[in-house]
Amino acid sequence: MTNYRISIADRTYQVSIHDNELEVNGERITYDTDSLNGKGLHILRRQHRNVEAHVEAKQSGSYDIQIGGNHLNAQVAVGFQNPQSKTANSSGRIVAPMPGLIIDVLVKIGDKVKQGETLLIQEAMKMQMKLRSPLDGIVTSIAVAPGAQVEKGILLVSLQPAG
Amino acid sequence: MTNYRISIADRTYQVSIHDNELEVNGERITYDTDSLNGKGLHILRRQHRNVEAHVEAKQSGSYDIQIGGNHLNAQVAVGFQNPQSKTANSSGRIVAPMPGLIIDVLVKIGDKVKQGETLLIQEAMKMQMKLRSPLDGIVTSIAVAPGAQVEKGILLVSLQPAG
Amino acid sequence: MKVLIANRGEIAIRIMRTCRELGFTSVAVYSDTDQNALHTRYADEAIHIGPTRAADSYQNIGSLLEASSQIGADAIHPGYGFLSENPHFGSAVEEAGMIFIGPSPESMAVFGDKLSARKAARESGLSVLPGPDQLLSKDRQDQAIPPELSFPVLVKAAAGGGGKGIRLARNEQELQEVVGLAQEEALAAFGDGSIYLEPLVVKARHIEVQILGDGRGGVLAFGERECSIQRRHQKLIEEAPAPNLSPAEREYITWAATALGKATSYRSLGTVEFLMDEDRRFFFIEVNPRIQVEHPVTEMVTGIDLIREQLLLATTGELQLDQNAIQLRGAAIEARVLAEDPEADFLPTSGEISYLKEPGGPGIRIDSSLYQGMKISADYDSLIAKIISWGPNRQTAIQRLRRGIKEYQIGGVKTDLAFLAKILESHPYLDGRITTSFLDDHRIEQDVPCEEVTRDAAIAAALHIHKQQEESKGGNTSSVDLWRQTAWKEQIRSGSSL
Amino acid sequence: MKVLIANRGEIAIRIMRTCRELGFTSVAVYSDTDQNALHTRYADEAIHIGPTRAADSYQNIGSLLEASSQIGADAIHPGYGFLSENPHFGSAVEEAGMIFIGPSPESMAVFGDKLSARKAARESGLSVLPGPDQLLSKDRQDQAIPPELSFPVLVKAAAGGGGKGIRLARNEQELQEVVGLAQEEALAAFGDGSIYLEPLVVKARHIEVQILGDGRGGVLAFGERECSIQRRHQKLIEEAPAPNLSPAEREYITWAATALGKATSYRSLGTVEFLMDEDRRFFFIEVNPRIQVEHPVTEMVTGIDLIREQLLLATTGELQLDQNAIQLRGAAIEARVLAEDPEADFLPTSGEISYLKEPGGPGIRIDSSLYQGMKISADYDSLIAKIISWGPNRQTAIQRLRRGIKEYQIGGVKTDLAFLAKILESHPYLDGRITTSFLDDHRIEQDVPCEEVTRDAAIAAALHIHKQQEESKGGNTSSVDLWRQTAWKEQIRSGSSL
Repeated sequence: MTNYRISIADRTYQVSIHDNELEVNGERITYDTDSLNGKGLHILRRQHRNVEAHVEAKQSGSYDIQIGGNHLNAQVAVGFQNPQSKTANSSGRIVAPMPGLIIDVLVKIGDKVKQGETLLIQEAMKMQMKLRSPLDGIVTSIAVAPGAQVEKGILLVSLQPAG
Repeated sequence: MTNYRISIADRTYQVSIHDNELEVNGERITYDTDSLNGKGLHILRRQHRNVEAHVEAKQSGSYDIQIGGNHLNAQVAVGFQNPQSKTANSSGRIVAPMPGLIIDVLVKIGDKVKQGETLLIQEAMKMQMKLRSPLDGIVTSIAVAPGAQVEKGILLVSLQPAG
Repeated sequence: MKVLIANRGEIAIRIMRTCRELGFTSVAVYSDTDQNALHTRYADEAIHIGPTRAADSYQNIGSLLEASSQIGADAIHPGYGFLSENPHFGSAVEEAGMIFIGPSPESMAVFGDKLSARKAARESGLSVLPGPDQLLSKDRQDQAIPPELSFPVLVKAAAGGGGKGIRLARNEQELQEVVGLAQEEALAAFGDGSIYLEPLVVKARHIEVQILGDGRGGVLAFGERECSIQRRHQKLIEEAPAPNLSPAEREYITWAATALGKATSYRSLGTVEFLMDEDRRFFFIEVNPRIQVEHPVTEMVTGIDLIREQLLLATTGELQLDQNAIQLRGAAIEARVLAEDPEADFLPTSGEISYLKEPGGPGIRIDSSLYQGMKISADYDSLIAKIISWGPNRQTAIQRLRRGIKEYQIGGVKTDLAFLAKILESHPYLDGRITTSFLDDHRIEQDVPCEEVTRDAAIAAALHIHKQQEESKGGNTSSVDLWRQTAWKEQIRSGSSL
Repeated sequence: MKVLIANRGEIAIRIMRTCRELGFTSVAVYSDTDQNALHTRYADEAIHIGPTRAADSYQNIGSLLEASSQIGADAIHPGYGFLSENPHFGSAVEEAGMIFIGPSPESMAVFGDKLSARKAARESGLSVLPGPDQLLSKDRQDQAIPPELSFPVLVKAAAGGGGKGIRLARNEQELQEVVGLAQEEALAAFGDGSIYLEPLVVKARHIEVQILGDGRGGVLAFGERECSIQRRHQKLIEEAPAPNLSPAEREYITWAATALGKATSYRSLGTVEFLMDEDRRFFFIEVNPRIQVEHPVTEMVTGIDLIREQLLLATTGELQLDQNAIQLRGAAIEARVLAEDPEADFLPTSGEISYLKEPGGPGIRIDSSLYQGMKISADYDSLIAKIISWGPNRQTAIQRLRRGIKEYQIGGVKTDLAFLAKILESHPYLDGRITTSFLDDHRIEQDVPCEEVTRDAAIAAALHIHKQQEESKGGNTSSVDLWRQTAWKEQIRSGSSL
């Protein structure tokens, strides 16, 4: 028996899988299902409908699901572990919103910055964009220099909130 | 170092693969190659051309290769074993030319048959076809009965050549 | 409007596409084998109708009516093949209170039987091939063939269609041999073993006219199609318009098809088929009372979605167009992609689709039910996809179709694609010198591939096996990564060539 | 004729398709990242031109000329973007003795610079937006904006095109902020940091006319396109013809585009772009001296392959058509499939294409460079495919495009497909109430999926993870096989529902 807690679009489902039984939120499900290729194409045959879903693992615990023209994100916890968020309050963390090139870093460690102030300029797809401070604070670390090629989600600058 | 003897369209190639070296018929090859998916899509980057080949295993030692609009069959022996054909002379073996249903068996064991005489009737894709004797001979075994669903290549009837 | 499509494969998806565009709810039906088929996933709803054998599922009227009632269908579209020409099916659907998207039971009765169809055509003033308007009995050893016929003759199923169940007999002995087989085949395919004889017209062209009737004498004609390229009496390549027809010839067959439709108060889509003999005389052969495999070429040159017109007619009772709105533009050609091996007498092939890349770009339309991971079996028809090209003229349409065929990559199952390409490169085809014996008269052979190609193929095969073996040894690092160290840059710099 | 295509992605394949149809040999060029890209395998020949950074490969004139010489190209097609509007490239190609498939260096000089283009248009009698015909200096803090302009204004790259490098400034402070960025962006994208100001026309429509000139004053016009649906000044959905234009309006812009082409002896394909303001006045904006992303909608309504006409003109020197041969039929719409996340301000997405199923059927054309296993990176433009529909009228074209978008399955990378579908379902779009501020005026939001869908998604996710884990445990038997024992037949019999 394996339990999964799955959150999609503000809804949470508890799915249990054991041998050939499948329960959703405690209710026994009698769908017939198939996996068609090794790449995440699943078919759920419900009573009067065949539903096709493509599942794709993204970051740990995060899955992309394409189903009926919808492109959904699912957060999955296996075994009902409570996903106790140990990540720090991230509001002081400026991460790369997309892969690309750092064109300019406009601050240095110790700088006081105001909310909305431009901290870095990043370029991707030939478009430049300003990465602004989400709060008033002090720059505590800078992880990149101009010319750096960064992946999406990489920490660029850390701030200590003011006050 | 692994050696492969590969026969395609009446031509035979001896290909040796060892670490990052590839030899064809004793000549060192400097193609750059890539495999794009787990399903047999290979790209050979030659000097002024990128060639795409899809390789598919069929029966043991037999491969389908799609390349440049050609659909080729390759017979492969690994390690230069001499493919000493131990299979009996197959001219007396009537095998199913395609998957399908055996509609009728017109002979029985011990029957004398003439070349061209109809031995069985098979149906596939709603088309019936007569399977005829390739030679004059005697029926020595019958492996199927009317109503049997057969795979391609399955032995149906064996004949002992006359004389 | 909820439409159940009593079919499978590409035609089921074709019909569902138009349903979706019109906002109609589509319902797929499926047999055991087809439980994951693309048409079951394309439809808004799907329902199981029985085991793999078609007689127990796609041809099972009882199962289909039960499924329709269970799912609350308003209408049923039969597609082609299966029950599409079965007069009992249309009647049963209408008796169950649903709309049958096809000919009326009366039209079906006239044209479902090929002999009564000949009679109707003769009465409408159409020329009909000589031959008796009666069935052949099974035990006809004692009978001579009728005096109006001479060998060679074709043995055809009276309830037939789509070229199935046709046998050639060149002499009395062959005739005796094939009669039994033809009857059994007809019984298996159409549930009716009746057969009849027709003269074989040599160097004939097969030309047909697409019509749509409202069942009250209103009939539209959508131009003609040339379908002479056939193997085993089944069409392989079709085009619209037919090449080299004079305006008078085109006018004649359009008139003939329309007249027959009007005279029989024909309802829904239908195709009036003609043979044109060496002396350019047209003979009526039969009416196919259903949508045909090759309908897309007519759609490409008219710009009209035939299924849309058919669905709207069936639901409103009225034709949505008038004849003036049907204007032809350019030329279109369809090639049938078959799971068959042309080098082995077109025997069916099977396997799993391991790689799929379908063509695109200007002037190319794909009607397909393929998907990666699909298992092709010999349970049903071998037609797995259609590629259709359009061009401002026939030459451009041919160039495009060749280009599209070359783009089509179907891994895992042998198809006729390379063979289709060879036909489209052959001089008689390019010149429009097409007859139904094209493939007998012109041997279409595959080229022996050049040495460079077989050498590359050998390298690819060796790499593939090597990679598989290394992976099965458990390592995650595949050998191919190592090849990349043999940098191409060095080769280019050093100018080394093979 | 050997044609080197100095581009990548869908447009490279688009051009190669026509080369193949014409029997021309096509040559692909590729950077490091693109060594396995589809265009390198589609071409008859392929040659490496440098590292991933476009400035070192696709925008490197030296590399391209060296590659052309090495491979013996007769002609070069620049596609769109990259060097397509760079006047030095065309000259260098012609000086190297090859045919440049694009405008003459003279045309390029006139239209490559947006200010001289305005001048040429004014001289041909076209209305031009107010504004000074001069560049903006970088340090303009002290200058007031010119008296003929008032805020808001657009800051545009003089060497620009394709909507890149355009910035909005609503007041003096914003203008000061964006000038520097706009200059840097222009320099990075076009190798020229010159910028100028243009008034922002509110509730404007972007309408453009496709022309083809022979360089000696012969000019054909292929009708207009409506390209008002834009995000970040870049087109997202385009159609032909432009909805709700009066015959007089259509005649005016056709005249204007043709007049400008004739006056400048324009050579090759080009697009004359206009803004139509709220009072239905047309203003010339610029000429795009190249093939455009949205050219397929014109091809669909005219039935003419623009690349074919362009290639034949370049190789023969003569136009192959006359204006009477250009007749419009029906309506066509293109939607750009982008590796961008519309819910995250259209930021580029990346990943590997794990599953691909492209649309087909009547009236759908796909121009794509996608393949299963392809890695999408942010190195180049985010346009990964185009889906184009045709219908006998705009409504049918919209229904088809929606249907086609719903069929498009691209696994592994987030795209704008669902967003495109929502636009095509919105009332203002259906009514043809389209302006360049469409996406600001009408908030296009994704529906919250219904409970049934999220529930199915959750089950699919659980199954997927479960299966992966069982496989990683080493067993070959996947858990999903076990599910099949829960036979659907029983459910249907028992009538159990969820």
